[in-house]
Amino acid sequence: MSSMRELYQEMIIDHSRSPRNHKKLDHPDLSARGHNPLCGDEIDLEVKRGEDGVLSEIGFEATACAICTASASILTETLKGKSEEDARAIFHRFHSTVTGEVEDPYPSELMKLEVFTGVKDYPSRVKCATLAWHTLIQALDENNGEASTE
Amino acid sequence: MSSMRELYQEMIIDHSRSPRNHKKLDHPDLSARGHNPLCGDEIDLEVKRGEDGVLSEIGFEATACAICTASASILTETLKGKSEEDARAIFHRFHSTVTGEVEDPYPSELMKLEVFTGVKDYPSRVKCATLAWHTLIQALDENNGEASTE
Amino acid sequence: MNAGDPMSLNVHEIQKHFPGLNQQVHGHRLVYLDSAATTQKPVAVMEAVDSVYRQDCANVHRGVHTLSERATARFEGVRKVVAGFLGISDSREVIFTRGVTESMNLLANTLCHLDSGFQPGDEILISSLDHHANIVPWQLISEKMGTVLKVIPCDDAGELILSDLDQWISEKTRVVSVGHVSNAIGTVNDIDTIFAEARKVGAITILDAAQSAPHMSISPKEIDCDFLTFSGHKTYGPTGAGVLWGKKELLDRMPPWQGGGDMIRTVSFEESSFAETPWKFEAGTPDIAAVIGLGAALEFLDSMGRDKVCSHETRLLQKIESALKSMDGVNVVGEPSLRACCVSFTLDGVHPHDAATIMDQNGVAIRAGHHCAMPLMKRLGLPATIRASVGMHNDEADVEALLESVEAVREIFA
Amino acid sequence: MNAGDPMSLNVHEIQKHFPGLNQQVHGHRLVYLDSAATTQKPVAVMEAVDSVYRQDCANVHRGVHTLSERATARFEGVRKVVAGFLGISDSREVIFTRGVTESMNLLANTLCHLDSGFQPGDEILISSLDHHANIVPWQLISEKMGTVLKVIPCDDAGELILSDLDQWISEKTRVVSVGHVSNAIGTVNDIDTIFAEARKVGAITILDAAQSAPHMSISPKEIDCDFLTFSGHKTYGPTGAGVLWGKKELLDRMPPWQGGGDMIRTVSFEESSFAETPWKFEAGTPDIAAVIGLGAALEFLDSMGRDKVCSHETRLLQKIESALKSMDGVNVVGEPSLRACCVSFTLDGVHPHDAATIMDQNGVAIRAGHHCAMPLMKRLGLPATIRASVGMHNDEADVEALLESVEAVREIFA
Ligand SMILES: Cc1ncc(COP(=O)(O)O)c(C=O)c1O
Ligand SMILES: Cc1ncc(COP(=O)(O)O)c(C=O)c1O
Repeated sequence: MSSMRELYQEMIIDHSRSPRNHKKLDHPDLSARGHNPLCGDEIDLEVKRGEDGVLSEIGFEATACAICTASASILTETLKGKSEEDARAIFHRFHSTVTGEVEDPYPSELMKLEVFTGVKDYPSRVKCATLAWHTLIQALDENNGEASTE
Repeated sequence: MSSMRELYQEMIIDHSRSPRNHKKLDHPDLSARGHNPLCGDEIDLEVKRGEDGVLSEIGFEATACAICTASASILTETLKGKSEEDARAIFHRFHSTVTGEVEDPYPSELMKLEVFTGVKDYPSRVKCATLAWHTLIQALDENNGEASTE
Repeated sequence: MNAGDPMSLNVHEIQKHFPGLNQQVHGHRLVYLDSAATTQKPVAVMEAVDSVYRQDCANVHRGVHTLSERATARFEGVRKVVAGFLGISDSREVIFTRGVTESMNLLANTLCHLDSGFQPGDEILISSLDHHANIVPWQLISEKMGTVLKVIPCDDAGELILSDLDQWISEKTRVVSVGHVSNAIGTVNDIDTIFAEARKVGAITILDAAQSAPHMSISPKEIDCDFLTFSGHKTYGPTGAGVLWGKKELLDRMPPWQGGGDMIRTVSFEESSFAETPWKFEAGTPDIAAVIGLGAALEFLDSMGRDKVCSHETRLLQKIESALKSMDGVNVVGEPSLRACCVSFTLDGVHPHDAATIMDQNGVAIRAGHHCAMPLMKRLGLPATIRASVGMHNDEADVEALLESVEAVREIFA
Repeated sequence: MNAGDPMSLNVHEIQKHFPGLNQQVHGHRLVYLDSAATTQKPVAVMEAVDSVYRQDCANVHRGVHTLSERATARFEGVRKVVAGFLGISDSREVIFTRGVTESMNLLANTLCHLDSGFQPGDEILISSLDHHANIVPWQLISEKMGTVLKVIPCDDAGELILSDLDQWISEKTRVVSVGHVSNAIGTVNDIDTIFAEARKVGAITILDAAQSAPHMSISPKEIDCDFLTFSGHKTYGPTGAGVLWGKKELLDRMPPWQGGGDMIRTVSFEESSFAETPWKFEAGTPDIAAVIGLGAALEFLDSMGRDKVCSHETRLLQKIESALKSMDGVNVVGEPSLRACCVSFTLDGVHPHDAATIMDQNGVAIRAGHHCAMPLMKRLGLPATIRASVGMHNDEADVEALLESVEAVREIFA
């Protein structure tokens, strides 16, 4: 079961039980809905932009598995205060790691993302780990700085 | 090739080249059309009834393979002058022989049918040998003594 | 297992027929509890498929040469095997499809043109326990024809509510199509009651036997329905071949669905005429090898004794159900009075997909999700369940492994 | 055969891949000249199919457990193999069907609802050389939608008459669907000319590549068509799996055809929403094993070098054609300037079915009949022909055996 403990580390269990920023935002600037047809995972993600367009606040609501929920929760913490450009770069870094393309350790400021590295051995679960991230990118793409149309 | 010579005996080749009663009848009492979707064999068969309902004349036209044509030709000779009841009995006898169900030799008056016995070893050709016969039975069944509706 | 009891299966012997079981998953013996998705295949089926390609590799129906005659004889011979399996006498009532999904699409798209056709306001009745395969085709056709889809509701136990059936079945009802056994929670539906009511109004009756064919004897004559369909791949056969059985008298009157080779009598650019039942409904080159494999599968299933298989599986399901019920934080979904196929459950505080990953890590293959029965899941207020479904090869050791893997999940999420 | 020539096939080696060839028929070596009906299968394909059932026997897409993940990875991996085979970059443009027949029915039934849909008087253009699979689906849909079926005629040489194409293609033309290679007489059609004209009026272009995929390189990009379809079982793959390729931009806008599991996103009794391309078009459990076998077949075909296969087969067809032409009482049907797949012929005074039986007795498997091209047969004034069709494994000895068996027929009917 050691590999299972690696996949379901304390931090994942903790974030899935007590997800951070699990809430609706007042007057979000961006929003998107993500759906994983395999699992039935569903996530609604909202973003507020601050000055200079940084992501000043991110909230989400999800009916989802532990990996998806924890990943959304840690996303909100990790990207808060980041610029759109930085957010996209971190998404790419995260995506390459959980799909096993990149094996380098994360820089220290992204160390929290390390807990999802084990996912790469579970192809059917990679989508769970990335759903929140894809949803964020969709929100950024669709709105491109404009207010959400949703 | 001996088995092929058995299947394609002189008599079959002869009847297929010069089919007997290959003609339309004047005012037929019964008629039916037979079709073998596998081969594309097509046959139009017509019957005139004499007194006491005997099959006084049988004619056919066919676009068909040698076995089908020869079988129709020999049918017209064999059943001419027979009662409907006899014709049905001979059909059953013929059918059981070419499908291999019955192995007894034919009675002498049906000896001509013997040339089709080899067909039983060629399942896809059994339908060719029996098409004319099925067509006759159909003509008898459909009309049941009435004039053809076709 | 009472190996000596003539009425009980010799499961140990049965397991030898299934090479797919003989493997390790993540260092554990594979425990396959996902037969409702697709069954493992016995060697006899693999050998039947292989022998088609090695010896009788030819197209069917149109060939005069030896290989084609052999392939045709084997292919058409399976219709007789299916007729025997279903206890019907006329094998021309057997149509080969890819499975239940294709059968239902065929039915929806041809029944809508039968006789006077579906009229706006006509009703089609399905059930709230049904698989998407018995929902979506009727939705799509209803959109086109203006028919109205009605649904027999179910109670909290996961049983269809049949006390006020006359509310759902009326003179407007043209088709009543229901599943025999729920693939999501294992309810065996009281189809006799439903079809008796349907017959009163002259509705066409269709049975989705996807989850009953592998588990019990099914006889369209006894059930007294018009159509019955099952998938070969859920009945120990290959993927690609399933069966649609229908009353010949109805099939003869139905228009064809797909057009192409083999289903025609004559074709001209002005007009085509169609072959007879069943070939009218089988356009193009069929899945010859899969159909022949299906014949081997049904013969295999019959040779095991379908009653024995049924009672063996029922015993296992009862064990699973009662063991799960005795565990804390485990919720068995539904409490049907008659159960086949599977037990569905949830674990407090654990999403089914997390459970599935951890159970797989223990070698236990179960399914987590909505089981293509989203409306039922919504009715039960669940996004997903964990489903353990059984086949003839499962035994007590598999039940033990299942329960241990559930414990392992609970430990991680403790 | 110049076994040393790098541009020529080592046919002797190739034959070893096909166990189906290694048998006697009526005491003679099997000479298989019926590849146009279905090809023999290489061992690699049989092993791929078998390994699915032995190791990765699970349903695809919906499973989290190991077997299901492996089956899904292999199944979805075949989309990439097909993409490589067709030289396209987006494997989501690859839809799995049972074969060309199912593909054409899918297209007819979905294109008729694309955008503003087919309107009465709209025209669909096919060709007089086409297989029933490219005729009947368009007839059936035309009956429903009021569209008009137009047909490009052919000349006595069996070539499509393209000099006055503008007579057949106009602003009314919604779909132009033609066969690449005639399965009945071997004509390679000048599809570039046809599709160029079709594009001018914005018609949707469809290529039936059933008889080109096994014999030559086909690239939808070079051909510049909207859809292309072929059958796996004619391309050295198993029965049950074929390919429909289409432009994603069109597929995305088309409605689904069959409804059921796997093709949906969400289902409720009020309304369902559909999955993305290509899954939207793949309802129910697909023929998993056959699709995986198809992947092995295309890799096998590619590994042989499709250009080499093409030139080898062309040489054989030329030999057959010229040898038959030099025989008294033998009539080669059609004289196409480009030939692939087969040579069709008739014998004076001998019905093709009698010839087929006698040739089979000599171990030679050919096909006699209308080859599912009844309108063409009628145009040529023939009820049936004898067709010898080639595959990569045929060699000079097969050509000799064919000619000898024709002699044997003539002796019997002398
Ligand atoms: C009850 C039921 N009906 C229909 C189906 C669909 O079967 P297939 O995917 O073989 O078409 C299934 C398969 O899950 C099922 O369980
Ligand atoms: C040119 C052509 N198109 C379509 C088909 C139909 O293919 P399938 O029977 O595999 O659907 C064939 C098969 O004979 C063919 O030769």
